[in-house]
Amino acid sequence: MHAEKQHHAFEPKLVAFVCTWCTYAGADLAGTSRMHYPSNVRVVKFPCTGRIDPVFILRAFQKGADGVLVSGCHPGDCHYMAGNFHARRRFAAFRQLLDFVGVDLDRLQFSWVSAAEGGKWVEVVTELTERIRQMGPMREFRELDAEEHWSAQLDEPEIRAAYNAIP
Amino acid sequence: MTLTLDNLHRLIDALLAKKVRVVGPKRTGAITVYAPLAKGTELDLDQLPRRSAKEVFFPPCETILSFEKRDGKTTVSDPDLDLLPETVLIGVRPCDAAAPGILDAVFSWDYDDPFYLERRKRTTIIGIACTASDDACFCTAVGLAPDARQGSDLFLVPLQGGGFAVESLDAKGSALKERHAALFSAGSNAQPLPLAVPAVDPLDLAKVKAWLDENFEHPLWQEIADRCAGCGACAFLCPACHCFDIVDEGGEGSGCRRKHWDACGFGKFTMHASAHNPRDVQAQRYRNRIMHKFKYYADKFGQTLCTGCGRCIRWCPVGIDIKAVLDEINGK
Amino acid sequence: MTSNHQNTETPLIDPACYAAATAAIRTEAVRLLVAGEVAAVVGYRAGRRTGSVMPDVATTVEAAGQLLFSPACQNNLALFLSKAKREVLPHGRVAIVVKGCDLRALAGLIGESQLRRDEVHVIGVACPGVFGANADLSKPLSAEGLARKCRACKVHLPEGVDLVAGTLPPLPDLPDLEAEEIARLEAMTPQERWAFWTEQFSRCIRCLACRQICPFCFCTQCLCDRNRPQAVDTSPRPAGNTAWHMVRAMHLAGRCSGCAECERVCPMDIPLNLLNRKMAQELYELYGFEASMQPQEQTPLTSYRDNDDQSFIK
Amino acid sequence: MCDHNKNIYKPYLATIDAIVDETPDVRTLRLVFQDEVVRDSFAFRAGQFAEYSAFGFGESTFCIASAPTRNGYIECCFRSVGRVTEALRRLEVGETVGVRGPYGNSFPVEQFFGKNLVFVAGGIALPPLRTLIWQCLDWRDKFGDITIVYGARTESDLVYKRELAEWQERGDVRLIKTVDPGGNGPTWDGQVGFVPTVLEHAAPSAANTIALVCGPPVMIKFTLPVLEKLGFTDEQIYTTLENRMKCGLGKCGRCNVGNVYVCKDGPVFTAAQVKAMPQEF
Repeated sequence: MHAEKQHHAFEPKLVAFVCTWCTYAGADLAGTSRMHYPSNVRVVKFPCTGRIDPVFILRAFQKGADGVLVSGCHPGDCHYMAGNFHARRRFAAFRQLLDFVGVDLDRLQFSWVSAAEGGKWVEVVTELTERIRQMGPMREFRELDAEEHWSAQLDEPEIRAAYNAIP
Repeated sequence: MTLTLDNLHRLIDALLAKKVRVVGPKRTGAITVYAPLAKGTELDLDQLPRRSAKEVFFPPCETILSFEKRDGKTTVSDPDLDLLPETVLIGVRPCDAAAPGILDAVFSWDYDDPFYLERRKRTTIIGIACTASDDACFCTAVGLAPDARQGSDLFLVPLQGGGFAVESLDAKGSALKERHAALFSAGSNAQPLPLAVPAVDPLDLAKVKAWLDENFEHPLWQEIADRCAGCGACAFLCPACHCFDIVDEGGEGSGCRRKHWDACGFGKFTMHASAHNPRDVQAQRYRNRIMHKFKYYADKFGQTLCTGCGRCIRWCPVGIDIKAVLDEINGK
Repeated sequence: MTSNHQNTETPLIDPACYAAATAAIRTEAVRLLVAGEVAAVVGYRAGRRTGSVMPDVATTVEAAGQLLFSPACQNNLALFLSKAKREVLPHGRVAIVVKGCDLRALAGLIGESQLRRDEVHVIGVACPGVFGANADLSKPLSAEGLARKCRACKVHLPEGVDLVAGTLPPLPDLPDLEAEEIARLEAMTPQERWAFWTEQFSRCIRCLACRQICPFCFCTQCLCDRNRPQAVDTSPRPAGNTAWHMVRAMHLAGRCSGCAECERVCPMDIPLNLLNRKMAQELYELYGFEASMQPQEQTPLTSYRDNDDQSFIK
Repeated sequence: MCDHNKNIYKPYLATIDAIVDETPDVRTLRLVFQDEVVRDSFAFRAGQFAEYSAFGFGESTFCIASAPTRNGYIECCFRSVGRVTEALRRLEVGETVGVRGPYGNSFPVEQFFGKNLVFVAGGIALPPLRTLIWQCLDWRDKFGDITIVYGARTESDLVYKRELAEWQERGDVRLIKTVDPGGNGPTWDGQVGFVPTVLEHAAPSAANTIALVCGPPVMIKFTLPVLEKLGFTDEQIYTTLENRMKCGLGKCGRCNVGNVYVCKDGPVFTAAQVKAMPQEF
């Protein structure tokens, strides 16, 4: 983004699922206020955090995200009255499930960022980016995607060559 | 010729040393499944594997091509079938060993499915006579037997006091035996273990088919479907069910086209994009399952799509018993 | 597994208990049909094989006289009152045979407005326990064959039903294997848990028996059957399998009745109820919610409090 | 046994050469094979179908709608209703699609030589007949009278509007186009009424005539009795069936109607054959 941008060995890919009314506006404010934050984050906006299905988070990890941020309006500020209250419970439960299945919860961050909190957006994104950078790439889901059932596997060419070499 | 159990294990180890993939029944957790063996002693001949051996030839899911779009150009590449592993499938009971021979017809009529046929070509099947059955087994009712040789290249008959009598049934079997001749010894006087002949009522498959020819519409279908939950357990465990779906996975930029198991019991199996569904209710779908096995496949290829392994009976979540259904049809 | 706990000569539970429940079910079913109080009784009847049973929709006195209750009565018949199977029932009021765990599913369906309590005549069974997956149904019920869910069962005796069939015998005190397994997994590192679950899920063949047998999977269009967009890959590969089982656990969180049918019917022996039970535990700890034999107006994920925990949110 | 290196599931690549929007949701793609050898050698018969890929979304089954007598390209025509057809619709001229085929049987056009032909089509079901119509028009002198009865719900639902105009201009074809009552605009120059009714009024003679019928099930249901009344036997009537398919090769097991595989034994059937099938389509 800027001349003083540091080069890192690993640039994590982050996906942020945000609500359009608060966090998206907050991120927008950060931008129009010319605040700087890592460009690692791809923002996907929704009408409300209540619309953000846990399957989106799974999909993001499967498609190669190293970290996911979910962010919306502070409790009491939801434009649809209670969307974020429902989301709060849903994600509290989803975190437990992810943890039980063995996904490192440090890769998933939730936050409340209002339309006025451009600074907080910068802080949240920066902190998550740095944390994921330290953690390294999310290997688990990517390895899973490459995995085939044994019956569908082909020989490695070397194994094949070895087989052919045996009389 | 005979083979001791130890030497059977040694045979597996020798094949593995030659970079051959050896697939056989293997205990994983509480169940036994066909899986590649890492050493001879992993072979578990005590249980009928939960899934049939069809997956060796017809995997639950396989990549049939991959595509990539770059700079406005799309390229498609297909898997190198020369890299399909040479395989010895070992410890296969007659109900599983007979199935590939039945499926050859559908995978090679008119259009040859290279994925299936090339695996068939590269696989040697070592069958084993069945000495343990349960009351879901009904191989004898569909024309097979606990010592049926159909489909096996080499056949083992367990002997009293351990070890197996070995019989080679074709060139593939003889070649395997000759390559490892040192492990086999001359015939012994030991008697074979008693065969596990299922105690089931016989079926007249011609009579069953004749009834199916006439009774596309019959209250029986609804009666069974009242119970059917519409899952695919029966089809996926079946050695002879072979329906599949083709899907694109990955992204728009690059990804794979995959062929994977599908089941006629699923509601969406035949549903058109327009939402019209020729087999809209479970009774139509269950009827298709029975019809396909005992009529359509016979009409097309002169064979029955059932080997009597009993898996669909043992693992039906709602206790639907295909043998009981066939008995009922047979008795009509 | 504690296989030596019980030898086969003295059965784990007195078979007379099941016989008494059977007699009571038959009497009630016949009475209901004769009196015209119901159009059908959903219960269990014997299958062809020794000890096997299957669900039955009895509409005649003859059929009602053949209903039974035995340790092989594993099915949760509440499935027949969910949208998925309800079309097979005749019109009118129906009676249904339920164990305590099935009753919780029935209550859940009522809570989710899938049916009204006055549409069903509920025959509860005093259930000492049923077989688990992989059990040999032709043998007497042993500690080894007992379903894992039954070891931790708190609803042997159904409440709020129209009739309780049978009485409870003294029950064996057996260790709660499922809780032990959950504790074992919780004590692992995340990497170890990931390895455990991905190995389990890799066996999945996507037969969808878990979905089809679940009374709560009554969506007319399952998220996983939709392809615009394709939320979960349909092919039976580790990636799609993992997503599928996580999505399912999430969709059942706060709704699951704990009948463990998904685990029993899984032909690949994947311990699915561990996921459901773990979620139930967490939701109890977080929001004090438990599946109940009484219909509840709200589930924990369809309700909220202003002061719910948000310590995990920045 | 077979050529093992031939992946029967691998499509040819084709470039979208032209796009025509037939109706607001029905589109024609003209496709040119990228491989020159395929372009020259790809041959098909009227009535056959193909599997068309939108890579990343999957394959969909449609008939080949262009005439076998027109070389160098093929055309398909589809309504966007599902994942694949919507993806195909998003593609632009110059982009790549996959084509597998041709599959299935075809109209026995040689048996129609010297006979009169009556084409009866409804809505989106004109494409499977259009391939044959053009073939017959290209070989016009081999056939007797050609009558086309084509209807759709509304004027805008008619496909191949420019070709309808062309057929209307020609002196050697009798085109009767119709729209359902209420579907006609102020400038509509065709008939108003349902296809079976219009067909009955047109009353083509059954003598030495073949009827080719394609349309939605409800149209077929009411058209067959009309043809019967006009004196057509079931052997004189041809139709095409469609079912959900995945492989198109007689293997995947979903397109069967009873023991008939639409992908192999069809998609072209006589009314006699259709009547012998169980009611499962």
